[in-house]
Amino acid sequence: MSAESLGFSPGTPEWIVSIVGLLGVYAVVIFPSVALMSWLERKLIADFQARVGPNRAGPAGFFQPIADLLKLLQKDTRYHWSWREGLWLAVHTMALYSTVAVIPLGSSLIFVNTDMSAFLPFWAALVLALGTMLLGFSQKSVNGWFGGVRVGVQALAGALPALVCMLCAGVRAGSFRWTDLASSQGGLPLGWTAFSNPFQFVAFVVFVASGLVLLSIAPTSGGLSRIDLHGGVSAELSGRRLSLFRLGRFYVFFLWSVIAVVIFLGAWILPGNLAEIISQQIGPFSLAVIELVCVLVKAYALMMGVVWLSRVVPHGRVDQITNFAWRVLSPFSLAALMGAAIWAGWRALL
Amino acid sequence: MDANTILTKLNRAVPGVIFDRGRIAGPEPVPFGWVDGKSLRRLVEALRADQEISADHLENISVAQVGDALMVTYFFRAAHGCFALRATAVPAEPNAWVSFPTVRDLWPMAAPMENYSCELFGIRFVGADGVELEIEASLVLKAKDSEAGSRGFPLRKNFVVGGSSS
Amino acid sequence: MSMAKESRNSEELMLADLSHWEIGPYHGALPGQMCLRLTLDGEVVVSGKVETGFLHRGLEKAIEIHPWRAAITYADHLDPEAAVFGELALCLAVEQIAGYQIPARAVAIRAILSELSRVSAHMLHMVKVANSVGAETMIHYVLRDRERVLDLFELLTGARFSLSFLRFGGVRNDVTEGFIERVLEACVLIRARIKEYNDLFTFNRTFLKRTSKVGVITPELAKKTGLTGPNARASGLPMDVRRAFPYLNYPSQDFDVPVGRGEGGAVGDAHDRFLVRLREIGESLGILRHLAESMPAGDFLCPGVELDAATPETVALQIPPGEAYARIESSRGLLSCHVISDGGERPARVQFGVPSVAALAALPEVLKGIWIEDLPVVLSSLDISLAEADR
Amino acid sequence: MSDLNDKPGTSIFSTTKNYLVDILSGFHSACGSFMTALPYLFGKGDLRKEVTEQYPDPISSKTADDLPPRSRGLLFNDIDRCTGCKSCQKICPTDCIQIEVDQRPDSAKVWVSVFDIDFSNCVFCGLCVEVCQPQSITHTRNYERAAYGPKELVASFGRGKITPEQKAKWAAQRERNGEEGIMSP
Repeated sequence: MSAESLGFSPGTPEWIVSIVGLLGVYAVVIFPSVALMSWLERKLIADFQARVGPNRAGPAGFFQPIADLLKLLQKDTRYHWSWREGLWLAVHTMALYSTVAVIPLGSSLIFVNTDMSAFLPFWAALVLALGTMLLGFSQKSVNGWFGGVRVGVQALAGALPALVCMLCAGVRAGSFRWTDLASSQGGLPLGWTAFSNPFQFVAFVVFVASGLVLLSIAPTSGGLSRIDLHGGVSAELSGRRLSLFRLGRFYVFFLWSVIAVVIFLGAWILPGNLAEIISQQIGPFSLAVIELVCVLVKAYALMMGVVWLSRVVPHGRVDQITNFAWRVLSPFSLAALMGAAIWAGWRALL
Repeated sequence: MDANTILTKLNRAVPGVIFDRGRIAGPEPVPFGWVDGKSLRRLVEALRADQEISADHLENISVAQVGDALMVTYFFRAAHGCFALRATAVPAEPNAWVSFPTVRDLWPMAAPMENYSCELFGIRFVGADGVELEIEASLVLKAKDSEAGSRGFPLRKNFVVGGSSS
Repeated sequence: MSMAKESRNSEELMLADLSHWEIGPYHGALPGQMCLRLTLDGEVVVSGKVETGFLHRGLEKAIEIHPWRAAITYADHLDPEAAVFGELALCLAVEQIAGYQIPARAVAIRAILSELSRVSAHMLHMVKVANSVGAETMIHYVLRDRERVLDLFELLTGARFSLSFLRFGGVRNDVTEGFIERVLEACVLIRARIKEYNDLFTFNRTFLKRTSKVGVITPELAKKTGLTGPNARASGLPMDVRRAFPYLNYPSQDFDVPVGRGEGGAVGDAHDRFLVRLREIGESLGILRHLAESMPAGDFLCPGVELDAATPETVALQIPPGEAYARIESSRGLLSCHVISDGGERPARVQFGVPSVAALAALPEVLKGIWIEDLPVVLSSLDISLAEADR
Repeated sequence: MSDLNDKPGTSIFSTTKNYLVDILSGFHSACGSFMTALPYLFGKGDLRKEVTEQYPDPISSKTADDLPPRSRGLLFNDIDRCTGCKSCQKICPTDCIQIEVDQRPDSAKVWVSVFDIDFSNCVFCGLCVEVCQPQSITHTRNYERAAYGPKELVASFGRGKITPEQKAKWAAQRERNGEEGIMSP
């Protein structure tokens, strides 16, 4: 993320550039995609269920997410704030938003491009699960207790397959740096990691499924959206805490699908040498924008598929979900890893 | 074996208990036998023990106040037909409790029905060993006890319905 | 540390680790206003106790205070989800006392209404089960199709839920023109939609895994607690009041009584209760088509009972003294009505024998050993109506 | 899945076979549910069009005359036809009709001074409409009666209370008419 491309004079200290960059990512990418995605999801699901969906706030209800946010912000929180709860919400927030530095949104739109940057979201997800669990415990209510336990249990079950599938992609690309992972994929779908060989495809499917289990997202929501617990941990939250919690839940879903797109679905690679042509003729800034749009479109498509699955299919019980993770996802991810390694090795011999 | 033979069989089992018979009209008429309240318990045990009748369905316990006597009707569904047993008891004064032998140990399905009539008619059900069954008062009884129980039991005729219905 | 634990006996040890959870009376997982006192071992229910009485409206006392005709309106408030069954039981009993002869057309209209409300009540049961398992799309599809049945109610009686359309001696009004064709249309539509529900929900493996072997009611327990209706048939007791004690024109209808076969893993589990009701909808649609096609002519109210010709004096109906007991098959089970009349303007006593009471009595037994995530599934599969249980 | 290893004596092959069959049937049924919802996305056929509507929608929402002929809306009493016979008050299950009647000065008809229907208690059972001989009380097609308090839910159709002096004046006038034997309309 060079300083010039952001229009700063070269002498400015590094931290100012990164702050502006981070805030820019928030303002341009995360908040708009939160609004767009929650509106798109409600409209799509309404269409599936022969309903009209939100249509009051703005044309076709486009400003409904903003209306929800404003409504939530004006509500007061349930009871006084104890330091214990504050601590767990801080852990929760830290785990979430530390990953913005590493989120891969384009060849030049990455702040920290280290070798191990692919693993930071993975550890952040584990810390998030811990934070949510302890937030639930500190709520002194049955909903919070069981919601927290279920989130914790599911995180354990989803961790192994998610990590192993990330290794599969790394084996093919030869490194875990976002740019290498992306550049090892071709522009057309056939060149993507997911469709390059059957093992990688299995790794892709298992990666998405175990991510859902690890992060307690929609179809495997592990007690965060169940009628017996009235929403688990989020049952006791209201007002700005609930909006923070929901923003966190959505951001995690968005982060995991962006990572899945970057690793498996040919991140921002444009077919042929389109990238060079654009950067010469129109300029590097518009190339970054096009690459960003390419990543976001793929991520939105993946998220809509998951939302479609979660609203149509009945949800499994928590022990059935963890059973599924241990007995199906883990073995398949290990088999995919062996296959990918042999495939990559065989390829290297030729 | 239709219902009347069942009643005669019972009468032989516990002599002199069923002192009168009758029939309740309906799409499926239900013959019933009047039973003396004291020996109801023995008759019911004999009925439950008798395999041939096998009256294993106690369908309904219906309590009604006729005059100032409380009339309890037990509707049974046996293998071959339905019949009923009926007993009465007169409360000492309008708001007093009345006691009846319980049948919940023979037919577990009777428990909720007995609780319902206990709260609304003021009937104490006496266990096989003569001890009055203590039922956890559900909301209706609690509401009644809390506001000066002197108003009596809701479904008795002397209970005046106050409140804002009019 | 473990040595100290051994010294206490296992009973005390067991109780020490259990947690208590009191749910109710207002909770998303509960079918209505009731309290559940659960003792849990982690997420598994060890024992449960039920407390009801929150919805006691004093229905039977209100009937005793008002004139005879007002009893109809109170009878259909007995069970708001399937209103016509309460009215039907009361009318059958009172007509026995008063000796009215019901014309064939009125009997056919009553049979159509009771089969329509059986279909609508079973569809509502599907919605509750889909909600407890988290299949959101299924809820919207079933509710959209249930609207067709409610439109038929409104077309015939003027109201969607509490119809108060039956009268002692027949029905309030004749069939509106176009009603019979709409009934046939609705039968065809709902039968096609059931195929869609099956693809979407019934044959889905996650639904099968969520409901198989969950909340099993053995035939002995069903007999012990006096269960009747679809819950008992799912446990293998093939008793249907329309067959055992025929009323209206059911003897001339041919329909079979679906019984639980344990396709979901065990006979009498939540999956069986769902399938039995699904098949009963199919049967009711068959009966409806037969009834609609063979609608007899004639008047809809037995002569001499019309209210329109009543003068202010004869408004209050006089039912001769007597007693009657009628049983019908409501959507939840055997609904019986015991009416005693002392010849006056007001009923002496009207008592309803209600099927939901038995389902509540079976609950403590059924709740043992289930996960608390399965609590909504078990409670919704039993289709308990608290309004009916507390009267 | 959880009961895979409960059955002792099953060979490794049958276990893995069950395991794979289990996964495949799970995947198959998930796709089945998927595909059932897909046509709704493209709005094929009338089955798939939206059923809910924004109320009150100028074009599509149901207006009063879309309601079926017999639908029982809010009650209306035409006081001119009402003879004050109180049979509706007698029959009402929830006792929500209050009627007070006075004697008219000149004609045989009565002066219905108070005729209140309390819609907070009314269950719209339609018995009063059925029992009304002069058919003065009828169901309208209107169903919008949201109110801020129970007081506003009482609809009064009476002609208005008359003061005691007026009552005395009317009584005197009746005697005069009575003596002259004139029966004015």
